[in-house]
Amino acid sequence: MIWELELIIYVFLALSAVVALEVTDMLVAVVMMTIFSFLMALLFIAMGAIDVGFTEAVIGAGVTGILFVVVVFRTSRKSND
Amino acid sequence: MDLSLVPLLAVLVSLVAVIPILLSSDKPNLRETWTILAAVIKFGLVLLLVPGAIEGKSVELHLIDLAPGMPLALNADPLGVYFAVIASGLWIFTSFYSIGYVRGAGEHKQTRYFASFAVCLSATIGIAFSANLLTFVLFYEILTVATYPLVIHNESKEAINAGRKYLAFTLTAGLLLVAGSAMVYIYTGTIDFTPGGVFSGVELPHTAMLVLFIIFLGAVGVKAGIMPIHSWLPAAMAAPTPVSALLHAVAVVKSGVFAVIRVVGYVFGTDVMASYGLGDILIVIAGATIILASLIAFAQDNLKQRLAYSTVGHLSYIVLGVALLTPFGMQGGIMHIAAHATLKITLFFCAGAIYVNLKRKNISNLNGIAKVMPWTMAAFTIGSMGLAGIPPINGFFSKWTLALGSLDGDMVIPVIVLVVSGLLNVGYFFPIIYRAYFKPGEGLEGYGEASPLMVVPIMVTAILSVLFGFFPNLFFGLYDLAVNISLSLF
Amino acid sequence: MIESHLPAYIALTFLLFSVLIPAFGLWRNELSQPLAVIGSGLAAGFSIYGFFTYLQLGSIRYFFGGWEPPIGIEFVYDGLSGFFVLVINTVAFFVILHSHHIAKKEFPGKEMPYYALAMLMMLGFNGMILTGDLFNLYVFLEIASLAGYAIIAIGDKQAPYAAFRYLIIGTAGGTLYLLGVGFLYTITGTLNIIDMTAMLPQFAGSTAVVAALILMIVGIGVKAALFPMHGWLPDSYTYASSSSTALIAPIGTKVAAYILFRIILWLFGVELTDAVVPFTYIIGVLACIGILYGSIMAIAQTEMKRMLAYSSVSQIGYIIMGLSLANPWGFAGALLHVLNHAVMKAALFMISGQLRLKEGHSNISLFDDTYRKKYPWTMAAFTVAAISMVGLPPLAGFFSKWYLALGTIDNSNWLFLAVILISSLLNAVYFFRILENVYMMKPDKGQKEASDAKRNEVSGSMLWPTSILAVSLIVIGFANAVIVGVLLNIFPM
Amino acid sequence: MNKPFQTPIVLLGARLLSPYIMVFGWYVIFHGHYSPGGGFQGGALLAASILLMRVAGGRTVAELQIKEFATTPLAVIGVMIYFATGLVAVAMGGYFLDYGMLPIPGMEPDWLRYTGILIIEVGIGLAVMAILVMIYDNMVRGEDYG
Amino acid sequence: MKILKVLILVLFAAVLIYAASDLPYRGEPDNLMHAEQSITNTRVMGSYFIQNAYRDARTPNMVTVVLGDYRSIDTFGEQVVIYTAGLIALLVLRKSKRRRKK
Amino acid sequence: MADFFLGHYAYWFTIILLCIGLYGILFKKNLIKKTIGLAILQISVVLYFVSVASKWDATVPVLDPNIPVDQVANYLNPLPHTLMLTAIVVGVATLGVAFTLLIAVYNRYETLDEEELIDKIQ
Repeated sequence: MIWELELIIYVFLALSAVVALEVTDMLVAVVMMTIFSFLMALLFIAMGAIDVGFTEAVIGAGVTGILFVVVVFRTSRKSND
Repeated sequence: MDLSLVPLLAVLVSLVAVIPILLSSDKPNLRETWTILAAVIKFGLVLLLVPGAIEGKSVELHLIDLAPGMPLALNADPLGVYFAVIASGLWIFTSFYSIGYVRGAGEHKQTRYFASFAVCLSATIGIAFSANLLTFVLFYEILTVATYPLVIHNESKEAINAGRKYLAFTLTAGLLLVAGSAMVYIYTGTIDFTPGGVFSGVELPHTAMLVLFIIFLGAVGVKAGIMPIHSWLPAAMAAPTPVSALLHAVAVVKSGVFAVIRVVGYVFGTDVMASYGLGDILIVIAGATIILASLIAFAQDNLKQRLAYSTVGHLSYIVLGVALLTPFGMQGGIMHIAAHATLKITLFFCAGAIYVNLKRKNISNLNGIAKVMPWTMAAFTIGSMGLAGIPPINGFFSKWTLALGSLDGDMVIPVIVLVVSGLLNVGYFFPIIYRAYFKPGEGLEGYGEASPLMVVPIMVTAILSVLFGFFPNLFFGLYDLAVNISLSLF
Repeated sequence: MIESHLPAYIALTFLLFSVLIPAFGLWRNELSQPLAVIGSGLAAGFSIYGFFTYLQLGSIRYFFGGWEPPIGIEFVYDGLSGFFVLVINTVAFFVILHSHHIAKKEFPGKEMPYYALAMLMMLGFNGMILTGDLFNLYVFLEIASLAGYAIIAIGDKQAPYAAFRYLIIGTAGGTLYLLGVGFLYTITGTLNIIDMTAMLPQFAGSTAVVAALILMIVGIGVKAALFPMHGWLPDSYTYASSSSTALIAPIGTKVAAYILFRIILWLFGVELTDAVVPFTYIIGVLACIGILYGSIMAIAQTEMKRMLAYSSVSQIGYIIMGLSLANPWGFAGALLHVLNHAVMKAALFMISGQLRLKEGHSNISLFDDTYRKKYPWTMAAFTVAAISMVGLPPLAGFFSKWYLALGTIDNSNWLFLAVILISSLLNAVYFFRILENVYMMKPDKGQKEASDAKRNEVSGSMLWPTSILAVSLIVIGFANAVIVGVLLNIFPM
Repeated sequence: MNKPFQTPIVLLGARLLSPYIMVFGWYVIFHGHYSPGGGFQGGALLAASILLMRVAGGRTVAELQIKEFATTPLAVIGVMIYFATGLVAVAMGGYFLDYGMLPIPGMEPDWLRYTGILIIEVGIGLAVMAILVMIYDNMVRGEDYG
Repeated sequence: MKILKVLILVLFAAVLIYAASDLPYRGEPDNLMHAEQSITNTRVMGSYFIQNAYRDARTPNMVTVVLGDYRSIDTFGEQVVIYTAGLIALLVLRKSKRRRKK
Repeated sequence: MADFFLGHYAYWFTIILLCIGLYGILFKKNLIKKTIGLAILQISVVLYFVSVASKWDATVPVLDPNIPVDQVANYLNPLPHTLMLTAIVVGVATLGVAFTLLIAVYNRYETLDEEELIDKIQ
């Protein structure tokens, strides 16, 4: 547990989350979500939860990312807000 | 002889009769046979209970628990037997009369009509024999629902609106009854009807008692037709006349006043009523209803409407008698149940006969009909005289006892109310008789008396009321019964 | 031997069939529904047997993996969970039995996944009820919710959007519940309900415990459609396929109500719940608002399914109100209402499904006199269920209101009593309106006269379940003293 | 996706990577006892290797690797493995999922548990792989509403 | 409406932050969730797992043991959740054999 | 004060992330955005559990023969980690279902914007 590292990741997490919600191009939002998941995995590993971090990296960043992209391609890429 | 199952059988017999009635919907004669059979059996069963009731004994039957500690129980006590005798006895006449009426008027959906009728009678007898508030609620609501198809029987716009009004009033009343019963249970731990009341050992604040009483008043007052909440009753006159006759002269409204007696005598108890000053409230309401209803009756041109307002007024006689909280008053009220039932059913039968025969509903059209329908109008005269309190018809004696009761309780105003309303009764019945006998009629050629199926019941009920006037104890000792009941409550 | 395994068997039967249905359904699609009937029937049998076993032997605790709690996870079959399991499985059995023709018409070719998901949803509900572990409850909650979203998404054109809204709000609720569990775990260090019940009184007054309570009530309240969180319910129930609605409506909100019971009366206990803020009273007031709101909105609807959906919002309020009274009468009334409402709503939604199947709509203003001729038994069942909903004796619906009324008076809670009475009247308004149409409305010109209408009753596989449910309403009404006698023994205080 | 990225380079890269990811997936499943990992992570990796081929190659290549209709039975088998393990324990007189009661001769309860965990991890892995592929397939093909 | 939403959100955050400040300090080994005995003298799960995982299942990775053995029904539920999601994709998106009516 | 901050800042950040997620759900009109908000909400709860599992100066919950297990403080609490593995998978399943429904909605209405959707439904 290194709290300085955690704090930095926290800030980036919040930033990526807000960006993912605010951009109008959904593909960017999806990429930001993948970054968010990846940062989260990093944070989990920093907290010593290696299993959770690994799972988050594989499932959250990997599989969900693919599914997200599929959805964006099957539907519309633009968002009004 | 073991009578313990008789109350249950008396309740069930007409309920069971519904099944053959529904099954034989294609064969009218067979269907009506079932109805009459059920009516006769029911009356016979009720009569079995009369000797015991005169001795003051009651037949109790505990069936199942409706709720923990709250059984579905029947108790044929004197008051219940008294009411059951009247209701089931008059059902026989009504059955015959109904057959004549629905066939004469060519009513539709006759099977539904007779089936609902049978259910109504079951519910009424159930109300008479209920041993506790929950059983009472059960039958009270069944009566509400079973009467609804009868009220809307014509399926006209007016009838449907009347049905809605009827449901709105009676369902609200039922809910208030539920709430009141629940409160009684929580406060006293019992919901059984006990002569003298269940509040004996319970100290309640005055307001709580007042609120509880008002809830009960609302609950039973709707069916008893006391004044601000009576308006469903004139509206429900849209129903066929036998329905008005039996249900709105005997079964439903009498269930209401019967409920008033139960509530005053068996739930609150006369002592509690007196000590909390609840009787006075009831006297005021009942007195006002008597006068106002009689006044409104003046303004009605429709015969059935006039009879309906007359009913509202006479129901309050009974309520007034109960509210006096004196033995004579109670006795008078109970006697007036029988008196009013026989008299008013006669009047309604007459109105129905006139309608079926002449298709006339309004009083202004009745000129000279005594010439074509002499028997009917004779019965009508007897009925109206009885209601006006002219001796020797039974209506006089109940009013006399009521007056005695109020003097017994050192109250003069109720006596004045009785006298004034007697005059008013004369005032609104006399013009009808006058028109029928003394004014020249128009367009009456070719009409005769109604069918015997209708005239015979009319005459029988009229004669019965006269006989009861002369010999109050002639049949079944109803007078002694009334005396015993009222004494048992004080 | 079988007795000690019953809690697991009840849930696992559904799981087994949710696996068997795809295995056989891929081969022959039409086998799906019979298999689902067998599965739910078996589970219902186990539940009935289990409840009688409970009455004789007392609660059963089942330790998964052989690890005793608090180390492992247990299933607790006590009176409350046994009762709920009995109710939901029996009702589900009838609904699944009933759904054969509706499934064939409304989503042809999709029976296999539909029934597999129905089984999974029931597994989730049973697991939620039986489990004795707060996190395990979350897992089962998600199983049930996910399957529920999908089952709702099958139906009208609007159904997927309704399901999506339900998904968003439902998952958010589930997540808040999980956060509440997290708070409790951080404070006490255990997840087992029985274990935690013993510890929590020592943390009375802690803000975090209160926050956990709020989070859990909000999270579960979403699922239970507690008043301000009911928004998902009307749309979902209206647009979903008739068989889906009949399956979810009687069961889904009840299970959530069960969890509220478990949390407030068992886990926290009334004293701790009300220690800082009078939560039970607040919940009760919300339930009251919900009751009135649901009833009034139901009156405004012309579509029968939508009307019934709003009526569900109102009826769930009764259950929550009984919970908030926290006395034996209110408790018994609420539980009896769970049973009654499950049976009534299942019957009513099944009837609306039958009408949709035969007539293609369930619009109340189009009902007329011919319906009585065409569907005499359906309409008889409807009449019984409707009168029971209104709460007239001796039908079952009256008695739950009776006990609730006793409970409110026992607490001197006049507001709640008034709400019960008023809402009964409102119920009468919207049910008697339908009855009036069915029994008296003359058909429009151009349509057949009532006397000409041919009898067109639905087939036995639909008629029997409906009729049995309707008859059971009468039976429950007369037998309720027995049921309530058992329920009063369950009350924890 | 109606227009997959069907360029030869991408396909080649995917075909190069896919087997290694798959092997790594199995490694993660079986090595979950000693290092981070287990059924879910391994299953997700297996799914990722298959999805990679599907994204890169479109439907024709996908059919060669795992056919669409095979995913449902695979998922059922995965769940069944877990379920059967639990039921065997019940049949041997234990509680559901009590691996200590598994009927494998010559093993102490602790090693039985070791084996039991391994078996269920394989089941989970299979199911997760099949289902993720299933979701992808259905999503890509879309719905025929209208 | 939007202002109401903002207000609810801010209020919710404030309540939660206030309540979270009442939680035990993070990372202290003597928190109840890390202790060996709970206040009612039952075993605490976390410490039991750390001490007995290897003895019970010969597996060094404690998370795997907890996941696969102690709380295996949780994991089973988790697998069922995924299975449910798969079936949902089938149900909602699969082509039906007969085309539905418009 | 510093101790208080160190002991609680992880919770506060969790709650901030949670509220960002809720913000996405409540205020965003686009349904995919709502889904993203949902994902953030779920992961923030996972973060909460993982952060309470940590102990100062403890090692990961994989047995190291050199570190004795009878000193519980030597290892991180494995239970929340396990729970969160489950929670993450549940979250993915939820997202999968959400995507499935999104595609179904788009097939019917050709839009994912909530206001347009409501317009088209009515």
